[in-house]
Amino acid sequence: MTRFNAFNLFAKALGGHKSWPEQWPDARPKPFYDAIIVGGGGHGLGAAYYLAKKYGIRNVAVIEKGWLGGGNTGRNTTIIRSNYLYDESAHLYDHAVKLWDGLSQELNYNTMYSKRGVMMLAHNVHDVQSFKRHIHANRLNGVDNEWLTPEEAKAYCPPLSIDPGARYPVLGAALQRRGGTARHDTVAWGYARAAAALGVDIIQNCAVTGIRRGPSGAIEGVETERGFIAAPKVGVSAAGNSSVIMQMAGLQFPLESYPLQALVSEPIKPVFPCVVMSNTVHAYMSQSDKGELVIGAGTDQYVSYSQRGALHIIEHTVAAICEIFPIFRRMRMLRSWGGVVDVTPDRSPILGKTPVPGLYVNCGWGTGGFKATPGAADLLAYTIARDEPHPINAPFNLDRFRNGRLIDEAAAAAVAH
Amino acid sequence: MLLIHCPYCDEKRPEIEFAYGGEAHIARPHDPSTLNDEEWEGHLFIRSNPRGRHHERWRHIHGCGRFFNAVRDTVTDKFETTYKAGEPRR
Amino acid sequence: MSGYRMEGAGRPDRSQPVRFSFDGESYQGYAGDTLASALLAQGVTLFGRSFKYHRPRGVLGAGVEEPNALVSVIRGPGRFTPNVRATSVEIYEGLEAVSQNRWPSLKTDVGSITDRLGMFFPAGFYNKTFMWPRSFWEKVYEPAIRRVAGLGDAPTEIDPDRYAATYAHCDLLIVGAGPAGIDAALEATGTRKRVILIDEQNELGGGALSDPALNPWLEASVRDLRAAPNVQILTRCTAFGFYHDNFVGAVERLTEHRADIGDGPREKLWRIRAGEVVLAQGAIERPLVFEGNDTPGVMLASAARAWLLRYGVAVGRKVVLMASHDSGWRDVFAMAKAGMSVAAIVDVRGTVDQALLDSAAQLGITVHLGSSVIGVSGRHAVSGIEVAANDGGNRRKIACDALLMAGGWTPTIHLWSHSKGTIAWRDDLGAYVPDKPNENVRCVGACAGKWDFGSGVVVPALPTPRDPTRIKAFVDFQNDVTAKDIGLAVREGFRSIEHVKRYTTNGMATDQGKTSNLNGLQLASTALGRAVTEVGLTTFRPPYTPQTFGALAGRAKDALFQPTRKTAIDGWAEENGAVYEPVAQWRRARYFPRGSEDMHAAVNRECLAVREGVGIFDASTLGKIEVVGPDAAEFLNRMYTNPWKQLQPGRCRYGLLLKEDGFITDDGVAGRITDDRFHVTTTTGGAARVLNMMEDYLQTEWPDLDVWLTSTTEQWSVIALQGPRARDVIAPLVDDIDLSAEAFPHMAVRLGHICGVPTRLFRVSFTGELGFEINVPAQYGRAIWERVFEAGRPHGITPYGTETMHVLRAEKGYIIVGQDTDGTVTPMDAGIDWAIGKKKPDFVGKRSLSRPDIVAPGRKHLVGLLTEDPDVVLDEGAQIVADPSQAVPMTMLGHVTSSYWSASLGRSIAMALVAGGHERMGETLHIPMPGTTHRAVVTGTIFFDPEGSRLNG
Amino acid sequence: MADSLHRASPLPGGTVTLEGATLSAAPEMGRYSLRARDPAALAALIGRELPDAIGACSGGIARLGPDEFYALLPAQDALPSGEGGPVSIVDVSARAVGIVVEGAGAARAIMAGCPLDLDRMQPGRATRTVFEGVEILLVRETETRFQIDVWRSFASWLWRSLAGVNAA
Repeated sequence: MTRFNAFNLFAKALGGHKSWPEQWPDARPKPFYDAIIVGGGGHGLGAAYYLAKKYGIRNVAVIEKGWLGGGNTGRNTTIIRSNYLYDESAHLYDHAVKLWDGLSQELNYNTMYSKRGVMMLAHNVHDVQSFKRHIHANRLNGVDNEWLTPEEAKAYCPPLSIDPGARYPVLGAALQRRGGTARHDTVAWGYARAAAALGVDIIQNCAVTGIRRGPSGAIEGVETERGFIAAPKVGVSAAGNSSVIMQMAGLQFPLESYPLQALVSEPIKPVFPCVVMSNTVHAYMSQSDKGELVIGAGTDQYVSYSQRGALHIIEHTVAAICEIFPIFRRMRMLRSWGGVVDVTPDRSPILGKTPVPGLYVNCGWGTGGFKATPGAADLLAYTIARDEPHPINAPFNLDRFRNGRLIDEAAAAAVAH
Repeated sequence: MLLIHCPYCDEKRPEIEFAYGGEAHIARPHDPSTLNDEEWEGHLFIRSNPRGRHHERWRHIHGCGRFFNAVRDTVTDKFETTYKAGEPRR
Repeated sequence: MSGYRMEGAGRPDRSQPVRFSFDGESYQGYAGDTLASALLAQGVTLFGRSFKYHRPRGVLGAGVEEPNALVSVIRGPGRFTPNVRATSVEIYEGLEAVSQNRWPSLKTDVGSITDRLGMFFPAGFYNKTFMWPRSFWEKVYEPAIRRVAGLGDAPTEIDPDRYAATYAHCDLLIVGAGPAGIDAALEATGTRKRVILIDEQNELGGGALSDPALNPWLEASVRDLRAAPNVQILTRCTAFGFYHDNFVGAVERLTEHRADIGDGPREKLWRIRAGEVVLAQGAIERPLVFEGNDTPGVMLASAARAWLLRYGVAVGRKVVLMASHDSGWRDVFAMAKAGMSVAAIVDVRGTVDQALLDSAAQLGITVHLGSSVIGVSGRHAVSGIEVAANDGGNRRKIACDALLMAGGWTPTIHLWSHSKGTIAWRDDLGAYVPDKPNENVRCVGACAGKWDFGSGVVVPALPTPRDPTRIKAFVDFQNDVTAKDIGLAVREGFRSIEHVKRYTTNGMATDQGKTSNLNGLQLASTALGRAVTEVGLTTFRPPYTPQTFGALAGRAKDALFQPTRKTAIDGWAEENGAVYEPVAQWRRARYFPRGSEDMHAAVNRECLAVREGVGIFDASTLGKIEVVGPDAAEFLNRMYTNPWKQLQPGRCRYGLLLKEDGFITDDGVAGRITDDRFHVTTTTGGAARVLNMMEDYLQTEWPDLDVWLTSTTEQWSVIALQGPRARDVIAPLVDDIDLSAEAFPHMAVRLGHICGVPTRLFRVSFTGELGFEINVPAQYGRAIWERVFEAGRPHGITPYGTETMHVLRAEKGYIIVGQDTDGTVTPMDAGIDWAIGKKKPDFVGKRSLSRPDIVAPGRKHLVGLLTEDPDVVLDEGAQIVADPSQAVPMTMLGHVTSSYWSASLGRSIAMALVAGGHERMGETLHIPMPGTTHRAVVTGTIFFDPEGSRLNG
Repeated sequence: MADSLHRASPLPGGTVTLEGATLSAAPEMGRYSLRARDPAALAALIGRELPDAIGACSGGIARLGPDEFYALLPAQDALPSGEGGPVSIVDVSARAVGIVVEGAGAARAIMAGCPLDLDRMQPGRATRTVFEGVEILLVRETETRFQIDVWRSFASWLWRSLAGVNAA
């Protein structure tokens, strides 16, 4: 692997950049692997990387039906934060945030993790109570999260309107300074390059068509468009398509897949220094390195894989953005797109073993998967390697839907009374 | 915005008059207490979430107010048919 | 010829001169000019700077495809608009435009240093560096990258403009009013079809506007269409997105082109549902890829034609054509005939149609076949070109001041792709064309690949004797993506066109790749040695061209953003100085400060007033559902945890509602009015949710029940009168209800009249005091409130708000769903399992209450907390631990759900969810706060009047 | 005594003039939500004809759904409570207020925020629908006259929203 650094960039420039090697070879499937990861997004590629890097399993293939990072990895608004309420969630997401820090150096690929701070707006007394509860819990969990007055929030994000006469006035905000954004594509590419350098096979344009189980019921491998590939361990990290893959193994899952849209504005000079989220008004926004305002919209109401959202969702989102940041009314939407998010009944992920021996799953991240990428990848790798969950992901098992030990962050945010 | 045929109004109406009701034909057991935990989990949480033909409930909440069932392709989002609540699965 | 303006040519009205300014310099154009045509007419060639290398750029196109000539328009406070295309800006008297992305000036831009060092900034360079030393990323590198990012400046003031929106319906929607679109519309005239014809330009005609020969046809057609009663014409209107079931979004620009914008809306959002859609969006000419192709003065041949024949502007005094397609020849022939001097035609093809050669000869134009432009001289304007035979030989220089490119055509299939129609590759066109529709839509004219532009060949990049990895031949002009960047992407293993696009940012600029997608695709496919169809095409997504946030938001602005629901009594509260809080969609009076009182002081006073005298509270926002029918009791029995069948008419009961997962979702009091009629109340926020949940069970699970639900939330104004003097206050106002404790006990409801108005009078209490809730028809709400208030004056009646209501109920340990419960709390957890009908075989959520984790020990229970220091009011949401000295991360037992200063008790009180709380009575727990730790004792949740004697007073 | 009390409306008095239409508050009316599995029983009970088709409106009564009717009557007309019968009759006179949109441009004004194709809505039809986010009950009384019933707390928002529609 040719190191990425200023010196090599300079040297290769003099050579007309002719001698840059492939960042990862386009592998041809081998008949057998020790482990197969289904799904070439950040989560799957990362899992393959950590399997090879940390857990000594190098005979690994990542199988992607399209192109790397073509799913939600490349379609999300790249918000990173870990100020979740419950211990289980806080530990899970903070594990990820710790890995984000230094990921560029570890992968030798600049993922542009930008600790711009994530600010969540409180618009009513109930929001205030809820955010304060988060802040107290985070503090005792060692997760940074602090309360800002409206004036402090405005100082942190000048475009913010704190007009007390607004339909949804800003009563304050919760700020996680370590939160921020990263460049989504580079996460997939960086993991792919680093994993490939450790011997991982990366196989694109190869859809999994079936999962083969032996007489004992245990995993034997996967059927693909390019034939059967044997492996005693298969990890599925297929986001919106998880239900479909799981059904290939005969498993019915507590998942539903919804369309989620996002949009960007035309690029403008830097004006928006952080990430702002408002759950009450349903809008979140940041500004990319390129200068585009990156805006997350809501999900459509119905199950769909069409990656095609509705206009009225965009109307609501943009109206909300303009209420909170009225100086942007003359900005223009440049691009909008849709992804497919897989949602569990308690809106927390499923990450661990399945009833099928040798089959492991990482799904149900809903709209929040990107932030967890390195953490989820590492924990999936750990679970595959040890055939048991890491204490951090143990609570995110399938059993909780049977025994009732749900991890319901959304419910904890509760409803207005 | 989808255009949805309401089998009661017998008209195609805009999606924003409707509320999606999740997967259809998941009847509440007559006596839930007779179900074991796994069966109850199945009723509460397990969904087919298919790529393709999906039986789902909609309610014409800002119209006639009725729940009804629909068959829709989740890849194209096109409705195959809609039919009244209580009618057999299509 | 004055400047570059051709007398007699073009549509701008020479009798209407228009003054405008660009970068502070004043110019004159004519009504009908665009900013670009007016500046070109003055010999201006330099319009802007590119995104990455800050290279000087001129005008490439003549419409929405323009990637280079982006400017900012300033028209007074809050009306600053960045990134608009000079080719689409109609000039008006006083127009003020400035160039972008340059410092200090457009001509001398310091940023262009990145151009000199361009070799060190290839595609994706930022992935490869800025990583050492690590700390530099945040402090040095990223801030620097961000500083240079972006095109136009950010707006700084609030936009004063208004925006409009509407829905529209038609049988036939035609997008694009060029010849093909106009023909489609003419066909529909005289039919019963409702037709909407949309065009993004200021007048109908599209390409025909650049072809004077078609003027008579165009004028006649437009006359017919305007006369047709069934045709609605929208100009300056862009159909930007094609959504499900022929739903098309469009934005009409109403004032942008006017000197006086008046007070009407700036833009209007059209949400159009069409029976059939006809797309007639035409095609966009493709640039050619060669060194220097971005020099100001190098532009599309079709654009030069439009500037001359539509706007009467010659783009040069001596122009050369570089062609790979016949259309360019025809364009320069038309220009030559109009009096422009064409120095030469260079065509990469070895042979072309003899007719073209003959025409060129007649017009005295030198022709170089099998040759290509290999270099362009001039930095801010073309001063000449170098041409060579495709084998590199026969190099020669040609002097000229404009170079026109004719690289073939790309059908505009954006909306077709939005609609998920399939596309097919046409080798002869070197482009994708519409194939199978997914909606009721068809393409006509050039966007369907049908045109009479002649033929051509597809060349990813022109041949050059120079080392292609050493030259800058641009593909995406705005984002500065060069042919070698595409090569680098492929070399580094990016094989999917989506990868190439994301790695190089080709096609991701504000022009959305209208001129760059196909060239990028061709280059990638060549580099990969794979067919274009194997490399794919990046999917088009809405919008077709960038659209204003304000227009997308429509009328939803300020007060119209979302309704603020107000009760019938809200006005009285406002007049009496209430401080409000938003609750769900409502605004509710939170407290009524007197003089300089803060909330704390006001709430203490209000609380004591209720405990010692009487208080009045607007409870109208509580959800209300009238449950009527023979099976009403049976239905409530199945929905709520409580038993209902034995409840007598005239009596009330607290109702607890679970979700099927066993967790508390709502509560309220229900009164039985008659055997078959219940008056059910819900929380304010839960009103709609509970009604929908009930309808769901009723319609889909128990359709056999004869019972119906009607929301009466807004039928009734609800006046809560609470306190020992409550009865005394209403006694004189009510003459047909016996108010005595015996006749009208706690948790009862009576029908009668108050001040002559029919009322449902509830004897209920959310305060622990003697209390009534007076329900009257909403139109009487305020009048009755005022009468009661007057009657209460002698008793010192005090209006109170939600905050006092919260304190009073907390003193009594009454929960608020959503505050003391959070969607993870069961009735047992909340200590209100007394509300569960033990003998009931089933109710919603019952089964879930026996799931393993729900019956396991150690669940969080709702308990009371009394701080050791009675003056300490705990922070709501504060976390509770057993051992405050443990290290972080700590093991937390739970959190404070409600916490107040109780004026009645003279100390603080709190409720909390604590693991195993019911088994911890009397235990001392700790609440670690920044800098200090509070100690508190676990108690029951009823702090005031535990016997409840006051209730029954 | 009730007559001496001020009866408040959330709507401002007077009319607003739009392009080709005017906006005014409808008078106070009697409103009833009528439900029954068997419409005949209901009709008999209230002694009035009920429209057959969903969406039809006659004699001041609109059929909103298979088992749901909505009566818009002169304020003084009262309906029986239907106690004991297999029906539900609920007085919701105060729940909503009416806004009258009248004139050649009425349909267009309403379509600014209502997604229905009102060109295709015949006079004498009524339906629940939405105006932007807000639920309304829309009655087309004549070609050029509509009454919009909207819940009281949304009325002032809807009024302002309609009054602003053709600022274009």
